[in-house]
Amino acid sequence: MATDLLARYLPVALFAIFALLFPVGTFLATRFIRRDNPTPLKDLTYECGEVPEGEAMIQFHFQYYVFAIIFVVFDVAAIFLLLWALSFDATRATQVGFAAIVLFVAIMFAATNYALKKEEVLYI
Amino acid sequence: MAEMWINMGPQHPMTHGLWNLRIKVDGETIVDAEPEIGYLHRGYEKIMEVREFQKNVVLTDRLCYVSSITWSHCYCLACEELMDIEAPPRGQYLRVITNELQRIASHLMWLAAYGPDLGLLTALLWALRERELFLDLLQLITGARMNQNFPRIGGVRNDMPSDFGKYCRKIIAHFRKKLEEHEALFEQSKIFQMRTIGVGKISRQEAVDFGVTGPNLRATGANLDLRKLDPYDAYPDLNFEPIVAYEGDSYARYKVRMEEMKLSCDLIEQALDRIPDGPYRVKPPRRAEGEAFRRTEDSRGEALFYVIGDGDDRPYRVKIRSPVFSNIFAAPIMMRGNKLADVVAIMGSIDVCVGEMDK
Amino acid sequence: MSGHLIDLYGWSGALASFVLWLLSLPFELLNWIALQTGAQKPGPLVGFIDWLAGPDLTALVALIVAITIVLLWATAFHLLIIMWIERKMYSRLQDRRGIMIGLGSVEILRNTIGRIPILGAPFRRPSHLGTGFLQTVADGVKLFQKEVITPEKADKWMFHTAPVIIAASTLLLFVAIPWSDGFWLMGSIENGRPVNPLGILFILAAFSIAPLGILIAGWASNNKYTLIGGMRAAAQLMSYEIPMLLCIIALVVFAGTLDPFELVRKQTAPFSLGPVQISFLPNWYVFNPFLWIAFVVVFVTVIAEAERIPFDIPEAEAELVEGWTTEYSGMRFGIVFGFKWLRALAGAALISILFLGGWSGPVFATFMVPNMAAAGQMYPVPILPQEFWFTLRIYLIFVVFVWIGWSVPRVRIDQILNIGWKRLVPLSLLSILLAALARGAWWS
Amino acid sequence: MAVEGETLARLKERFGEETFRETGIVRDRLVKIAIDRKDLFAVCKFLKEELNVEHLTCVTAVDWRDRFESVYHLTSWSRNFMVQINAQIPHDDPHIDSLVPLWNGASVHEREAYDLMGIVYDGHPKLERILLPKDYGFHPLRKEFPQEVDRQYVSRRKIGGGG
Amino acid sequence: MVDGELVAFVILSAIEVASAIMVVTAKKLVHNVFWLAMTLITIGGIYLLFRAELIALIQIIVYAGAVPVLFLFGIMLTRRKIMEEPHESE
Repeated sequence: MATDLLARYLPVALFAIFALLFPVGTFLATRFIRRDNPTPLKDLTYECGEVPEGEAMIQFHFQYYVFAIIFVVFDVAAIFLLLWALSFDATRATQVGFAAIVLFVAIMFAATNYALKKEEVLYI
Repeated sequence: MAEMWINMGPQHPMTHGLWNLRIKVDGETIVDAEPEIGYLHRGYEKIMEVREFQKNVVLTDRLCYVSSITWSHCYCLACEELMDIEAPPRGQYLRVITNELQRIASHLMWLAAYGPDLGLLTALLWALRERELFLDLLQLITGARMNQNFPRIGGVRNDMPSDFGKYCRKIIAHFRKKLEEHEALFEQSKIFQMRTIGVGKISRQEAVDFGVTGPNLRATGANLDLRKLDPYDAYPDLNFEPIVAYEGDSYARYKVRMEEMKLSCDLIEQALDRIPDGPYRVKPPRRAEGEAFRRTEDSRGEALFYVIGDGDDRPYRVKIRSPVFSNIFAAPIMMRGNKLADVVAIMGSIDVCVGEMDK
Repeated sequence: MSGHLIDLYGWSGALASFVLWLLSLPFELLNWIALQTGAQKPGPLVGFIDWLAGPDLTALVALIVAITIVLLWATAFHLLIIMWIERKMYSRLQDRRGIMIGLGSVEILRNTIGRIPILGAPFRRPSHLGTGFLQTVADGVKLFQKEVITPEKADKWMFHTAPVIIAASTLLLFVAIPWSDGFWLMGSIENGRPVNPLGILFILAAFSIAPLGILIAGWASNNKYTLIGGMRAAAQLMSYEIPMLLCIIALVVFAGTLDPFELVRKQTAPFSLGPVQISFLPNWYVFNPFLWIAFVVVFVTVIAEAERIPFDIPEAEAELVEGWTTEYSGMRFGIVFGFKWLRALAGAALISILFLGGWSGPVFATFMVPNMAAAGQMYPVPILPQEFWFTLRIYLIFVVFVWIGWSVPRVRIDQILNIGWKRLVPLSLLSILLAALARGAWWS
Repeated sequence: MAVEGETLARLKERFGEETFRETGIVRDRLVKIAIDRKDLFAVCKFLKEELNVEHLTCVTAVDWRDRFESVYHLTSWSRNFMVQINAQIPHDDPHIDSLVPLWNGASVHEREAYDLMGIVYDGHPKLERILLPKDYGFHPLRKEFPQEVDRQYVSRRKIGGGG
Repeated sequence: MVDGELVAFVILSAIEVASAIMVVTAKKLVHNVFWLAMTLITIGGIYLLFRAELIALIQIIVYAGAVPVLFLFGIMLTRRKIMEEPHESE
């Protein structure tokens, strides 16, 4: 099993190298075909034909930060659920175990609702 | 938190033409907006001062390429007022017919632009497909598809072909069926309702205060249609009720324009029924003195031409009042507090035509 | 013309033999040293030559060939076809013919092959009667030649790194997607069957890297549109990962595995759901009433992960010009833009493996082919290969994507996030509960 | 006839005959008055608040060589009549009160008149050029601003020398 | 014969150590996050060498996919002066 695991991931490692080389190689290859003629006006940041005012790399009031936090929490919770689901055995399922999962999902559900409610308050 | 100004335009997919909407955003919420126009200014009012009255019709045709007849029509009305003449009845009916055809074509162009604004490119192709029919009709009667140069001071350029009425009725019947498809494409889509209902609200008070006219004003519940209030040409003879919606949001503006297309179909059919025989044009005088103005219900709102003559064969001063010029500066009111993505849903529903706005 | 060809052959032949001679020089030198020192052959060289001829290198070369085949299969073959399907399909929805440039539009081909009496007939067609299949190739070639503009204010290093991350993570999806029982890269054979215990999880992991690249691309361009577009894209992609993961958990409760091969094997059997047995229906999970919610949610999330139209707000060309790809030009734009279709392709494959029976299909007839491994033996191969059925499913799912995408407007970003968190997440939690209830509490 | 007559009567009653250089009913539902620039704001305020003139259709600036005129077209939606006000401005001192405090819609039209004719509207919150570039030095609609050709008219007779 | 596993381990840990150093030394915060992501991905690879496949994949899903994005979102909310070199305009 152990050697099999790495044998299974050898194509993945090689493929990852290929996948990295594919865009890099394409970008390099275009260098020989295309003709670059940069001008200061062309290299200006695109702002619909106007001279850009101010910079984009500023403190940006991004209103979806809460979603990012919930996302991380949910990601971890979903991994727990995945482990549970992978080892789910219908023949050995007990009512206590089932109740535990229902409780877990209910807590997740309630927590999301609370967070989203809070988010609506914090929003803007 | 840092607020930043974003330029939307002049080279931006949202601006159908050359203008710039500067938006101040805080994150994704719009704090303020400021239209910046003039990229297409061609000095119409100055140019018109050195051309004869009749020749300016060609110029006014090019004010807005999607509704050229309504513009030259308004100019001709103002000049007729100045010269104290009136078009003969048949000419008046022909003007009504071409005006309404042009209005449908213009609204279809708006619909075609509104779809891609919301990410629905299919609507563009469908609406342009239907617009072709009306361009064909206009070509049949005027000979051109885009800058028809059809109205004249004192009437219209030529009579309509004998079989025009037949084709017209056929196409309108076909169009009525197609319009149902369009409504299904837009209104039955939950996403379209999510994007437009409650977005870009403007109250009737504010709309009137900012000089908003046309379908945008009627979407706020004001029953104000110049075809009814200040009737010109053959409109007093026709039976119709202006279209009104009450919400004042993007969906209401959409709804008003869709209903107006149906109304225009009705008007064309009525005008075809009642069109009298006779001359279609009188000869206008070459010179004129005094001042006069006329306003018409353009497809985008209240269009006004104010013409001053000083006894020469050229106008001394011409003033063009474009509805979009006023409407667009009411957009910041509609935008404040909405999301960045709503800009397109709002600006698209206002129906901007840069040519007539920048003169 | 012909003289030129012969000349070219002469030159290339001479060049090739010269290069070969140059390459052989070091070995000649080693041989010469070895002969001078009196030994028969230097030790390291023996090992090297043995290694050259040994099974390790052969396996490596075979693997590289296989990887190349998979890469070409995904990018050159399927990518071109689904781009063509999309363009033709939405043209049909819009009452027009769409791209129609054909081979006959290429002047050289029309003048050469087109002159051949019967064979050249397709090349003589006027340009508006072609299928337009080569249009995407032409677009690619055009992008290849385009200038790459790097904005002056951009963070150059990150600006050029970000598309590599996005492209590499997108390509990495395809290492874990098997195309049939025999056409796969990642996995091993146990008891004569291919297995890859955590294949689906690997696909999800590859999906989850892209938001980082998109966010960095949007930031590095130092442009307001790209910054907002990148943030939206990241927020949307990660928001929709959660329902996808949760729905796959609901599926796992029924299937008990994350192995794509095992999943397809289970779905090949006749339909059985507890006491219900239907012999003529395959056991696809889409037929399982307890997984219907999960199927719908996964379908929606895949559309969002592939940034297709109802959820293509990150790009949102109407208000953010081109979203986070605004500043990219030339082939960098081509890569980040074209690989969105690859993500849709991978998503369609994922749906197909999870719910629609993967590559299983009816076997109409088989024919015997000799077994390479064991000489003299024959084994049966179906006339319509499994790859055909898999590709068919992928294309059909993709057609549904196109159908949905071109008949609805775009959803606003806060609405997208609300749909994701307030609708899809509760629905997927519900679907986990349903699955667990059905499997655990009801039948046991 | 009722609306126009009543409007004129109430205006005269409020401001007196001498305020108006010219009054008249041009056509149905259209009243024309000519006033001096100092009375403009008071008259408009009266029109808006007492006579329900809600809508400012447009502001036109006219260069009469010896004087400027700022022409206002006002519409009452609710009572359906129009008022045209010609306010005279001396040529050497082109200033007039802004109507933005009464109608926000006046803002763009006054900016346009400032841009093209150079009339300064006092009290305008943001009197900038609107159509022309910000650094443009002229007001092109004035009569002294030269047009490229005096008369854009080439007859067939002039080209072909006859016929 | 060189052990392929050892080679992989050396390469991965070299990348990891180098990225970890870059996390600390890079000037712009967004670069730091990028290098952090690189570090976390290579740690995933090292987990794989320990035959912990599930942990490796979870490492990539949670730490390489979610955490850097969270950090980036947080950084976008920070004041500009922390984010890069001091700039006089604000």
